[in-house]
Amino acid sequence: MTKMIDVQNLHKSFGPNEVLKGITTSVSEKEVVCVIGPSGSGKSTFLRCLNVLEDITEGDVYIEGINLTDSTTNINELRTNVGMVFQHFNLFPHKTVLENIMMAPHIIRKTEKKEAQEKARQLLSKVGLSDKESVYPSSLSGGQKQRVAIARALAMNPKIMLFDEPTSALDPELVGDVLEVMKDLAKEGMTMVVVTHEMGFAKEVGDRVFFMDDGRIVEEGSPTDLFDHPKHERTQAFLSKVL
Amino acid sequence: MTKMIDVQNLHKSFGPNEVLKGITTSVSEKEVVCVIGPSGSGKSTFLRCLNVLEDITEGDVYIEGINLTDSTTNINELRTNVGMVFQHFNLFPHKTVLENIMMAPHIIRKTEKKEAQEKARQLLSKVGLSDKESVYPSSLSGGQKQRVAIARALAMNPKIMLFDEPTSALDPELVGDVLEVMKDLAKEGMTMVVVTHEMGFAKEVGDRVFFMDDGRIVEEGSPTDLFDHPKHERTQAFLSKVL
Amino acid sequence: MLESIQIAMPYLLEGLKYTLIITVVGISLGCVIGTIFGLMRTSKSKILYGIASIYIELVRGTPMLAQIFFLHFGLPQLLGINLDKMLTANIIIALNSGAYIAEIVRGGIESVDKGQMEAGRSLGFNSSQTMRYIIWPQALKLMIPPFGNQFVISLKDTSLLSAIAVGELMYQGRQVASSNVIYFDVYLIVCVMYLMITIPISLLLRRVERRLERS
Amino acid sequence: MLESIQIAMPYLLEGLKYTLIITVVGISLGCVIGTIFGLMRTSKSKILYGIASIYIELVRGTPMLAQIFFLHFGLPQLLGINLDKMLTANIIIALNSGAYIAEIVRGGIESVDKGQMEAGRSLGFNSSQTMRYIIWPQALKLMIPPFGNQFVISLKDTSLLSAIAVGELMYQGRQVASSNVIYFDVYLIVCVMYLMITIPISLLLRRVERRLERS
Amino acid sequence: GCSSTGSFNEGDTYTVATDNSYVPFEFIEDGELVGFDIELVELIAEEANFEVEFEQMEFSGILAGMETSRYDLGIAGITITEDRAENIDFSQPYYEAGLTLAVLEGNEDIESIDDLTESTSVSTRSSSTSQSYLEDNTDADIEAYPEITEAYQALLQGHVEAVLYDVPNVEFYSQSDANGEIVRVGERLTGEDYGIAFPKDSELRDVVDEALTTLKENGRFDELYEKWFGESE
Ligand SMILES: Nc1ncnc2c1ncn2[C@@H]1O[C@H](COP(=O)(O)OP(=O)(O)OP(=O)(O)O)[C@@H](O)[C@H]1O
Ligand SMILES: Nc1ncnc2c1ncn2[C@@H]1O[C@H](COP(=O)(O)OP(=O)(O)OP(=O)(O)O)[C@@H](O)[C@H]1O
Ligand SMILES: NC(=O)CC[C@H](N)C(=O)O
Ligand SMILES: [Mg+2]
Ligand SMILES: [Mg+2]
Repeated sequence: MTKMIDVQNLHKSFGPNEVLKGITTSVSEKEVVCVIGPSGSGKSTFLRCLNVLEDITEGDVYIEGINLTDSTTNINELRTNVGMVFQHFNLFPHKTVLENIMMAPHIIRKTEKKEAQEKARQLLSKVGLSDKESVYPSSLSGGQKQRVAIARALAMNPKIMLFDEPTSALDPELVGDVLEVMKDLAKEGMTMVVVTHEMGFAKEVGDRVFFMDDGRIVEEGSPTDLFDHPKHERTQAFLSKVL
Repeated sequence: MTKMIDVQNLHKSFGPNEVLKGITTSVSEKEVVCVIGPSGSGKSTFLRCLNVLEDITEGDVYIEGINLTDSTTNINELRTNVGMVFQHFNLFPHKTVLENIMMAPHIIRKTEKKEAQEKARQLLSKVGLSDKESVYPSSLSGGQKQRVAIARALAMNPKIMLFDEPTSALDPELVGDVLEVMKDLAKEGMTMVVVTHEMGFAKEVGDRVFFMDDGRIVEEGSPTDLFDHPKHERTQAFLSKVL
Repeated sequence: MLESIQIAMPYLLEGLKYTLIITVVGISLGCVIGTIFGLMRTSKSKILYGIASIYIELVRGTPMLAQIFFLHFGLPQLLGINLDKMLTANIIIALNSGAYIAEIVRGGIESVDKGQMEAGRSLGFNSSQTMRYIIWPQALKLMIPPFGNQFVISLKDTSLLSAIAVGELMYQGRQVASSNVIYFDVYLIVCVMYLMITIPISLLLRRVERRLERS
Repeated sequence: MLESIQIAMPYLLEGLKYTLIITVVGISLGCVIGTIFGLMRTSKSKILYGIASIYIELVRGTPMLAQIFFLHFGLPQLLGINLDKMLTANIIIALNSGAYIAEIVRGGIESVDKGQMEAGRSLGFNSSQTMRYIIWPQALKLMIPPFGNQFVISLKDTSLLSAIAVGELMYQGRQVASSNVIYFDVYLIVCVMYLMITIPISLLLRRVERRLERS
Repeated sequence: GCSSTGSFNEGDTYTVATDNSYVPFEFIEDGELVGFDIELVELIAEEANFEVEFEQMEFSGILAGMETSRYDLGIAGITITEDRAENIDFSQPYYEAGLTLAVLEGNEDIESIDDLTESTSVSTRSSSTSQSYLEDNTDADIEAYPEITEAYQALLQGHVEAVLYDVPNVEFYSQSDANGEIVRVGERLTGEDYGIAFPKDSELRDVVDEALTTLKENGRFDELYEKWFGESE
């Protein structure tokens, strides 16, 4: 198995506040990793470092062997290989659904408009929203927004997808559709890192689960191991509250 | 059993948009009713009508036999008998935790400052936050805020407590503490109406569950009946997505 | 330049005194007016809302200089009454700052989270108690930065009163500059004197704003 | 009153023409200045931020009337160059509206949700592409109401140019009023003429604002 | 074009800074700028073979315009004074005026300049010789307005108790616009010689001065004077 993501002794501080305190781990091709842990433990920060949305304070992160902290690395280029989906969707409100999806390929990759549109339509049908292509994001439900956001990230053909609590801003009955799309992606062999509170999803789809606390990966393992036989007492305490 | 709440053919419209389409039901003393249903079905609006936070368009609501829609009813007086807890806590940010709790008794009931303080301290210890009495809400976690909000509502010795998704803005590991406080309240015999997505809580604590859809109570019954043998197809569809 | 300062300073300081007096008196009255009309603008009563809106639109829709001439020359011509110059000065600043403060008050009240009103009402506070104990203290805090801004604006606005010979800083500056033929120096000094009041206020405001944002 | 209208109208209409020209030209330049300095105010570079801040503070901290006299009488005394009156007029409005528009631009950009920048960057847009295609179009929309407001303010501000005899509406009003001794009527008409432009704008703005709020 | 260097070329156009609310020297009638000064400058320009273009402004702006070489010449009943002569050049005198006090018809408290005390408020025009006179010779509370008509208005509306200004202007104004509501009191104070103003070291001054001498000699000046003021003394 190739290492898609390789993290070596990653530290991240906001001013005097050290939020990631040395993370070393890796994610293989086609692997689905779920990250769980209490609020403020650094899950989002960890994910954002993988995409250089946060500057890395110390340590190295390699994506497909390329070192992010290397000053010669073209970060914009690299980001096109890593799709990201946010808790609050962050769709572009001034663009239609179709435009949201085709914008990046068209402007960054200079893909022809027609071609970008066609690709965008394929992705929309994949997330089950073909009928919404010309509406604006404001008229979509939360679950629909998130599925468009996933389609938008996929439009650049990323090799890795990062998800930061993609369903936690959704009404419960809308969660299912989004998880469904994510499961399909996983089945197709996408390498995924998913911060989530959906233990069901983690059990069903996750190859590995990281439990983070206080800026460290305290424990990692297969979902069954970690959920049913947590070794670390902090993991146990957390799971007892959440499950 | 006395009827604490009696709702007769309640209609509520926002302009041309009818949100509650005729609700008739009642809640007995010491009963705990959980309200579930899809987003936009009118759960919050229903709850808010019980406290006249929304003007009632048509129909009657009786609290302890007093008709809310009667123009001679003193709504402010009545509201002191009905506590309300909101999704987003709505603590008063310019007051300390203790002041938040003692404010209503002191100003509305003209309770002596000392007495109000003492009562507030008791309530704080009941929700497990005695050590936080002199901090401001901004330095509390979500779960702590919500427990203060519950204590604040209890300070007026209400006979009924209304909860509108009290845990849905909380991080998963903070939900437990709040539910714990609510369970205690239920055990003490408080009459409660709780809009919630926490099916576990509804099963454990609820005497009855209402399933609302499109401005109506489509189905009601004991938690076991409603969750395990939903009769109505809309209930079935909803539960299949959520459970 | 030193010589200019020597010549001009006594006059300019005298002017500055009037500038400050008119600003402070005017804006104090403006606060009273602004609070009343601002509350009217948040009122459900169409009449109160309408009256407040007309006042605000009229004042904000016309140049202050036109208002000054209208009040100083126009009204006396029609009514035969005439106002003391300092009174005119204070009325002008009060009416203008009042209209802007009214919008600040409305903005402040409307910026307080709706949930606060609901929380108050649901505890049994009546609407004026909710306003007094819950909404107003929070709104007041939000109003500090725009209010400070309004103070700076009103301070600068007093300069227009030089057109009707109110002896504030700008008037004194114009007189000294032209009677001693030292335009560059005097107008520079005048600007610096205004800046010496306005800059500290705006720096202070920036700090207050940042503190408010954090909380 | 009818007679006054007959006497005054030709002058006032001539004045109005200048008022509108100066406002439009001044504020157009102000948009350019404001966009540049507003972007500088959101810049991470301390130098750019500093320069923009100094400009904004100086302009906003001094009364426009003082700036007008400084530019019209002060600078020529020192430098020996004389600016054309209309040029001075346009510079004054441009500099002042520019400083306020800079703050509008900064405010607009900062009001766009941070998540938009992150979403753009995470898709692979570089920072200027993100600004151009994602942040700016959204900021522009948020800037419409304060910009309309600034238009009204600049329009009113042109009245101060009457002090250096720029033939705009206020100047014409002062001349007609005093040469025909009809102060009440003329200043009333002048105010009404300003209102006829400012009120429709502010009504329009209210509608735009409400539309923006809903979306 | 206007030559900022102060040099003179025949046929060129020169900008004349002037006032427009100072009867009968320069004021607006039926939308036109008219008055003794205006016609005088036109006569001079014709005589000396140059063109003129008028710019109207506050009186203090005219002085400042001369001091800063903003305009080529200024005419607005400008009194020649030693102070002004330090920064401005003047032509030979062309009119002899003087200052007078004016009050509202029926005011019996103020009959001469000596009746002005600390508690009397007097209006006049900014930067005028009247303002300096009041500052130097009285304790009165002075309100200096940019326009002299505004100073009169302040008197008419009771903001002030008296106005001090140039005799011809007070007389014309009280008869015309003020309908006799304003009356002169006391004697003429100080002599005031009006001259045409130029920036320091302007070549135009000698040209204008020469033309003025010619006009005075050939009678055209007197003709104009009589048209506006009746028999010359
Ligand atoms: N931009 C920032 N500046 C300063 N501190 C920050 C910033 N972003 C995050 N932090 C801090 O870093 C810590 C970790 O935050 P992070 O958002 O990574 O946690 P998380 O595990 O994602 O929590 P949650 O479950 O609430 O999303 C927190 O203490 C937070 O306050
Ligand atoms: N103040 C209001 N003005 C207009 N429409 C409103 C207002 N409040 C609620 N509505 C509408 O009433 C309907 C019911 O809203 P309500 O908030 O009661 O639903 P809900 O069941 O609580 O949903 P959720 O689970 O999302 O909280 C929705 O369509 C909503 O848009
Ligand atoms: N135009 C005028 O007002 C003339 C004023 C007066 N003669 C002076 O020179 O000061
Ligand atoms: Mg997070
Ligand atoms: Mg709700």
